Amino acid sequence: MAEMLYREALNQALAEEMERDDRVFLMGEEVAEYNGAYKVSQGLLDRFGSKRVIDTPIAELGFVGLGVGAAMGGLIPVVEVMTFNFAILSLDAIVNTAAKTRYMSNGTLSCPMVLRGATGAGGALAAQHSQSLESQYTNIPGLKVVSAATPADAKGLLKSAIRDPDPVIFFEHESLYATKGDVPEGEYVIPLGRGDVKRAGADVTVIAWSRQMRNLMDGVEAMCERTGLDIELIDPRSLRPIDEDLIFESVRKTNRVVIVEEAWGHSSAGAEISDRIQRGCFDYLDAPVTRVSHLEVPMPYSPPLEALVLPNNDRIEAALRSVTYGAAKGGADG
Amino acid sequence: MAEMLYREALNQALAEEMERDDRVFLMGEEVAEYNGAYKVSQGLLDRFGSKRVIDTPIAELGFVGLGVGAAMGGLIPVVEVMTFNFAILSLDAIVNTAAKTRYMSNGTLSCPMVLRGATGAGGALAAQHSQSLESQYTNIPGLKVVSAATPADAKGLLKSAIRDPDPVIFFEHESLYATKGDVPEGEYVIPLGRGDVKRAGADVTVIAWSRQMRNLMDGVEAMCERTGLDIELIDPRSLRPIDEDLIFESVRKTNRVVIVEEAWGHSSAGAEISDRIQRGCFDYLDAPVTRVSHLEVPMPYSPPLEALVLPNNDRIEAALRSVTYGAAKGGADG
Amino acid sequence: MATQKGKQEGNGKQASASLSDEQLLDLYTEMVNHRRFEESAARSYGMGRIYGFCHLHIGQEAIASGASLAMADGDMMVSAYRIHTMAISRGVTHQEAMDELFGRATGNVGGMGGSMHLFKPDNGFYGGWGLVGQQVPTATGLAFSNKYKENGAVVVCFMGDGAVHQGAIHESLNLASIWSLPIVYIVENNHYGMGTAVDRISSLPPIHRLGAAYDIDHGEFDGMDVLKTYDAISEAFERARSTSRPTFLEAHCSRFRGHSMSDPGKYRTRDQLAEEKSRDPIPTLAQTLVERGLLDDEKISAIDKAAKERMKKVLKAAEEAPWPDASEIHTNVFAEGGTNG
Amino acid sequence: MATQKGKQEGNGKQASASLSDEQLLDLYTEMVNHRRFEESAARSYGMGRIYGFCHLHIGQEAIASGASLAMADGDMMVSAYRIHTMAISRGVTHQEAMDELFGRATGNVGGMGGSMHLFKPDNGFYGGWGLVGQQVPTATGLAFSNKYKENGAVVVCFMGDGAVHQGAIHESLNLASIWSLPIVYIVENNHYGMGTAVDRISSLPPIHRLGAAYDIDHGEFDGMDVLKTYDAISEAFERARSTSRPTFLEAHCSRFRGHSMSDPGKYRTRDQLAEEKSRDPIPTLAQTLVERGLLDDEKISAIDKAAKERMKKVLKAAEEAPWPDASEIHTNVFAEGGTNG
Ligand SMILES: Cc1ncc(C[n+]2csc(CCOP(=O)(O)OP(=O)(O)O)c2C)c(N)n1
Ligand SMILES: Cc1ncc(C[n+]2csc(CCOP(=O)(O)OP(=O)(O)O)c2C)c(N)n1
Ligand SMILES: [Mg+2]
Ligand SMILES: [Mg+2]
Repeated sequence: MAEMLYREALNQALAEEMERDDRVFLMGEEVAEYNGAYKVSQGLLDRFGSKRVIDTPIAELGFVGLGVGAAMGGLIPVVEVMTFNFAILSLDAIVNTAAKTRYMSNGTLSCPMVLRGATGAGGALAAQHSQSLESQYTNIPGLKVVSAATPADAKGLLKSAIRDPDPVIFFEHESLYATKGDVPEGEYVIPLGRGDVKRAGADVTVIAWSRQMRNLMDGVEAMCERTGLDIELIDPRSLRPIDEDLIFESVRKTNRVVIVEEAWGHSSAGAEISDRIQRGCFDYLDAPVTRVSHLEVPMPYSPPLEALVLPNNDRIEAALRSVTYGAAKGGADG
Repeated sequence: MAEMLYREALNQALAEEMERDDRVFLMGEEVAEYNGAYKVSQGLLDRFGSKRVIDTPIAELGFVGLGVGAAMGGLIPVVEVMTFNFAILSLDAIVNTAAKTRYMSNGTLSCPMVLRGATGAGGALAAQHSQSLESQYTNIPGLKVVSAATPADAKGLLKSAIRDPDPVIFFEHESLYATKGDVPEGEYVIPLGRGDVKRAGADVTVIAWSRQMRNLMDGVEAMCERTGLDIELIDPRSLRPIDEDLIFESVRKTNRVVIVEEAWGHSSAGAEISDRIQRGCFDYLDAPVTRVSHLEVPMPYSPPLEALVLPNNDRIEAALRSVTYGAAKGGADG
Repeated sequence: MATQKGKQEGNGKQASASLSDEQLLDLYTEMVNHRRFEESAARSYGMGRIYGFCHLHIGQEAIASGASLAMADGDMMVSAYRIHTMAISRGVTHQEAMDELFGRATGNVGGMGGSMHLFKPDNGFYGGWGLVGQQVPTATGLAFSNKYKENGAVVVCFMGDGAVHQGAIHESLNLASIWSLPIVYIVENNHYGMGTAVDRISSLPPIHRLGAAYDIDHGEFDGMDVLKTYDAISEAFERARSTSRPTFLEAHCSRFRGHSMSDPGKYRTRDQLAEEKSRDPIPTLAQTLVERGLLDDEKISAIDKAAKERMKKVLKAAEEAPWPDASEIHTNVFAEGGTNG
Repeated sequence: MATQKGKQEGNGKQASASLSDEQLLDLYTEMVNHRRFEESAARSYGMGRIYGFCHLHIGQEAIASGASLAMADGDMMVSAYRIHTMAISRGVTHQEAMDELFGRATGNVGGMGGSMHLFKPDNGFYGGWGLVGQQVPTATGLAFSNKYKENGAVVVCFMGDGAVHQGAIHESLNLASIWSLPIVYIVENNHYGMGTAVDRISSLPPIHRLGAAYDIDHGEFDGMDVLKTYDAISEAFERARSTSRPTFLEAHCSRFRGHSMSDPGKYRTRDQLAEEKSRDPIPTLAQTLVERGLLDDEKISAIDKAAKERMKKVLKAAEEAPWPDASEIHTNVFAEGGTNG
């Protein structure tokens, strides 16, 4: 174990996998000479050279599509999009090409690639740079979708993603790069599709991922204190496939669920999880599945407004009070 | 009332709105000289001339983006994408630009446009041409999303969409263009966000839209017969905003719901509706909300496989049996 | 070719000059087979045996055959959806292709792809893609992988005159140029994208000049003449192999049928179509081979007859071929199987 | 301009020759104000009063001022995210701009947009867009609307040297050319997209030549000289107005600061930066005006002092300005209000 930043854990995963397999290369805007817009690729150009760490033009459809083709050609591209707000330009290559390659070719072609980059709100970046667009990918069969909340998860999941024989969409969070945590050294691989109990608790299940999970982890003891509830924190880590078993097990124990999601909630991964729980745990639910998401507006720039638009403790605790029918302490609606 | 095809109803709506307002124009691939790939724009070039009915190059990001700018400039573009499989190339213009224009500009700009075209499976069109990608739009605040099942709805909703002051995404179905129905003449406008009871029933609510609703309407009496259930058919018609009131009212009456969706179910509009019902009607549900969707695979070409991948009567009736705990007749699992 | 990064004017060598008699006859036979295959597909489509979209290459067969002949082992071909002939030139059998169009388990890709999505990577055929322009970044990535692996392979990537205006092409040409990728882009300029004449939607003509903007060698050739096609493409392959530079070529050609089976083709007059058909690549090659004494009327009809008979058998077998098993629905979504929802 | 559809070589007329003394002095004053505004923003960012991304136009002020001066009533300007000076040239007050950067209710767009998203359509400023290249189809559509309405208005659309490789540009140039749209595209070639030197990722240089591929008049100018900037843009506006043809121009320029406030700028040497700064557009214009007897050292420092004082007041007022009310969150998602979930 070593304590390191989330971005360093990602860097370590990249370096180890590039060391391990010559077919792995990294491509994206500013990944090489600039060492990455968020410094995830720090030092990789020096270490692996310009053949394997490649700066691209600003042309997301072109270079992501090129990555898709390179994967079909037998390489293992890790394609960095500076943020997923920009990856929307490349969706044709991912949704219409990568996700369907193995199927349409009846297994004669494959597309082992990772598309990775920053998601979410980085702090006063306004409407176009603060989006969590995960559901553009979770809706699509043929893709795996991963989202890491901690440095350890970042490392273990990215290594799995790179080794996966199919396209994996890997969401990092713009506001997590500088967060810290213990990370196992060397070979540390977390299977895709496996969730994690980030805190065991008896009263209510809170499901979250990425930055929202991190915020919860950091504040959960105080939140338990304030609400008088013993909260169980479940991080699915993969949004597709979802670790239903882990989620259902928790809900069958606590009988109450709040899903906290940084994305807009409409037709989102959170909606999917809610739908599955109400069906999978119908007889166990003492209250409806309740959700806290990005308010249904584009992100305003002004910081005090942003704080209200994102999920926050006030809204999460109101949801906790609602699923416990007021058994939780505190709050005007409690 | 006149009986006409779905494509004719759309054509009538376009013609009437172009007649009514000079700012309305139609743009897209093959819409002018070819009269539309699906003949929706039949005769419009002759009638309104090449200034207002415009063939574009195959450049979805360019011409949809041009439409967005034209809307900001005071026009009312109706932009046809031949199918929404191709509109994925233009999502930056819609999600990152059109949906955020009014908000980011604090109301000084607006984007009154309609993006319309074919969705869904047209019959053995394989993985890249059979998708229902509605959730790419329903996830986004700032957009309204509409889907018409019948010629009358097609007319009434398209007229509203064109008159709406904000961007509206209008889904037609590739397999509905040649379907028939009665359509009110002249001024017939269906407010966006208002659903419709396509058949009143007492036992179970089936929610569907677009071609899946049409299939249900055509087969519902037989299905009631086969299952012994009095089915209520609810068509939300708008997927964003969703007519929660109408849906909740029906569910509170029947206490059982099946959602039938042609799209993949993962993180879809159907998941959203399910999530809302389990919360909005928690105490009324006698069975979990059950869903029938596109199997979670890309669409195979071969017709017998396609028939299994799409929602079909077998799968819908199994769902009906499941929500009625076997009270419905028929079926091995009944 | 005289100057790098200029117009490809022909390099003096004509690759076709060294084709053997046997190769020339094979080429002719292949093109006749292509034609008969496409005609059989058209009839079967009319009879409801082929489904969905079906785009024929009738009139453009020389491009498939000429390009394929220019390829060496390991080279790769990528195209859009008008691909039956290309797949067949790359070794997909007529039977596998027809079975695929019929949606059968014995088809090239087990009935999963259909007319637009044929694949045979073992023989260098990489599809088979339905969104206009989408194959171009993909093909550019294949070229990248070859350069990375230093395997000397060259990619040939086709696109239509309608596809050229997609942003993906601009992005790809720039990438191929800055990274010197061994790829030959070929625009099949058949003058129409569906019903739209290229000059109504393009500011580019001549299309191949777009290459100049990206410092890419470019040129044009008569895609109705298989030998000229072979010469032009061979020259570009040679450039890719020796200098790793891309080439952007424009093939002038005609499709004799509608865009797809549902296109009545009203945008062309009868006369115009007749004029186009007068440059049919098959009689054009026949004429040359007759002049060289390799063909005569008798041989021509024998080849044709054999092709027709072959297709008859192919159709019969296709009709009798089994449908895919329902279990196939859930295979090949992921490597490990399962749909992994 | 001599030939249509060729290189814009200057049309002989120099629009700047007919600028009045007052206009010239105003231009100078505006540019000085731009510089002081940007410097104030930089300091405030350092003090944590401005949030998120903040891209300064320091070094490139001549382009904002020269372009704005070329515009007539009804004309429109569209750019990306490096836009403070452009918005201000188009009539957003320093106070409104700074308040917006501070995220205040009194800001140009009520604190909803911030540094990257300023708008003032009443004065022809149409933003303010954050995705590289995205503004180009939008601007092309604005030009379309003007042509449709036959209002004679011209659009000027800026993009960076990094943006040129986006597919959206290719698609837009083709559309503008085939439909003859009255628009002037200007590439602000400051040689870098973030930390990437343009020649590392572009096969195009000279960038403006891309226009030729689309049959669009094209040309280049010294964007560090506001009079040359005004001349070149005026000529292109004139073409748009008289012939409705687009123009594609390249402005050679430099940004003296990092890409955004978080960029340490290690990709440039000190010497290189010093060389770039020697062509600072503000002293360059001062020199000309001194030679014409319109400015002297005293006036120069008076203008500068006034600018500094103005910015001091602006900053003070911005700090005291109110935050937006929470209720604003739910306005302007839709016209009718409400978030319409
Ligand atoms: C992105 C996208 N837009 C639109 C279509 C519909 N479409 C299919 S083929 C075609 C015309 C293409 O013309 P061209 O590139 O000239 O190729 P050709 O058919 O002539 O071989 C169109 C518009 C599509 N498949 N993909
Ligand atoms: C589509 C997209 N990709 C990437 C980015 C991140 N990004 C913001 S500015 C920039 C550099 C743009 O350079 P250039 O176009 O030269 O403009 P300049 O900053 O020099 O004015 C990049 C890569 C973005 N905002 N949008
Ligand atoms: Mg064509
Ligand atoms: Mg730049």
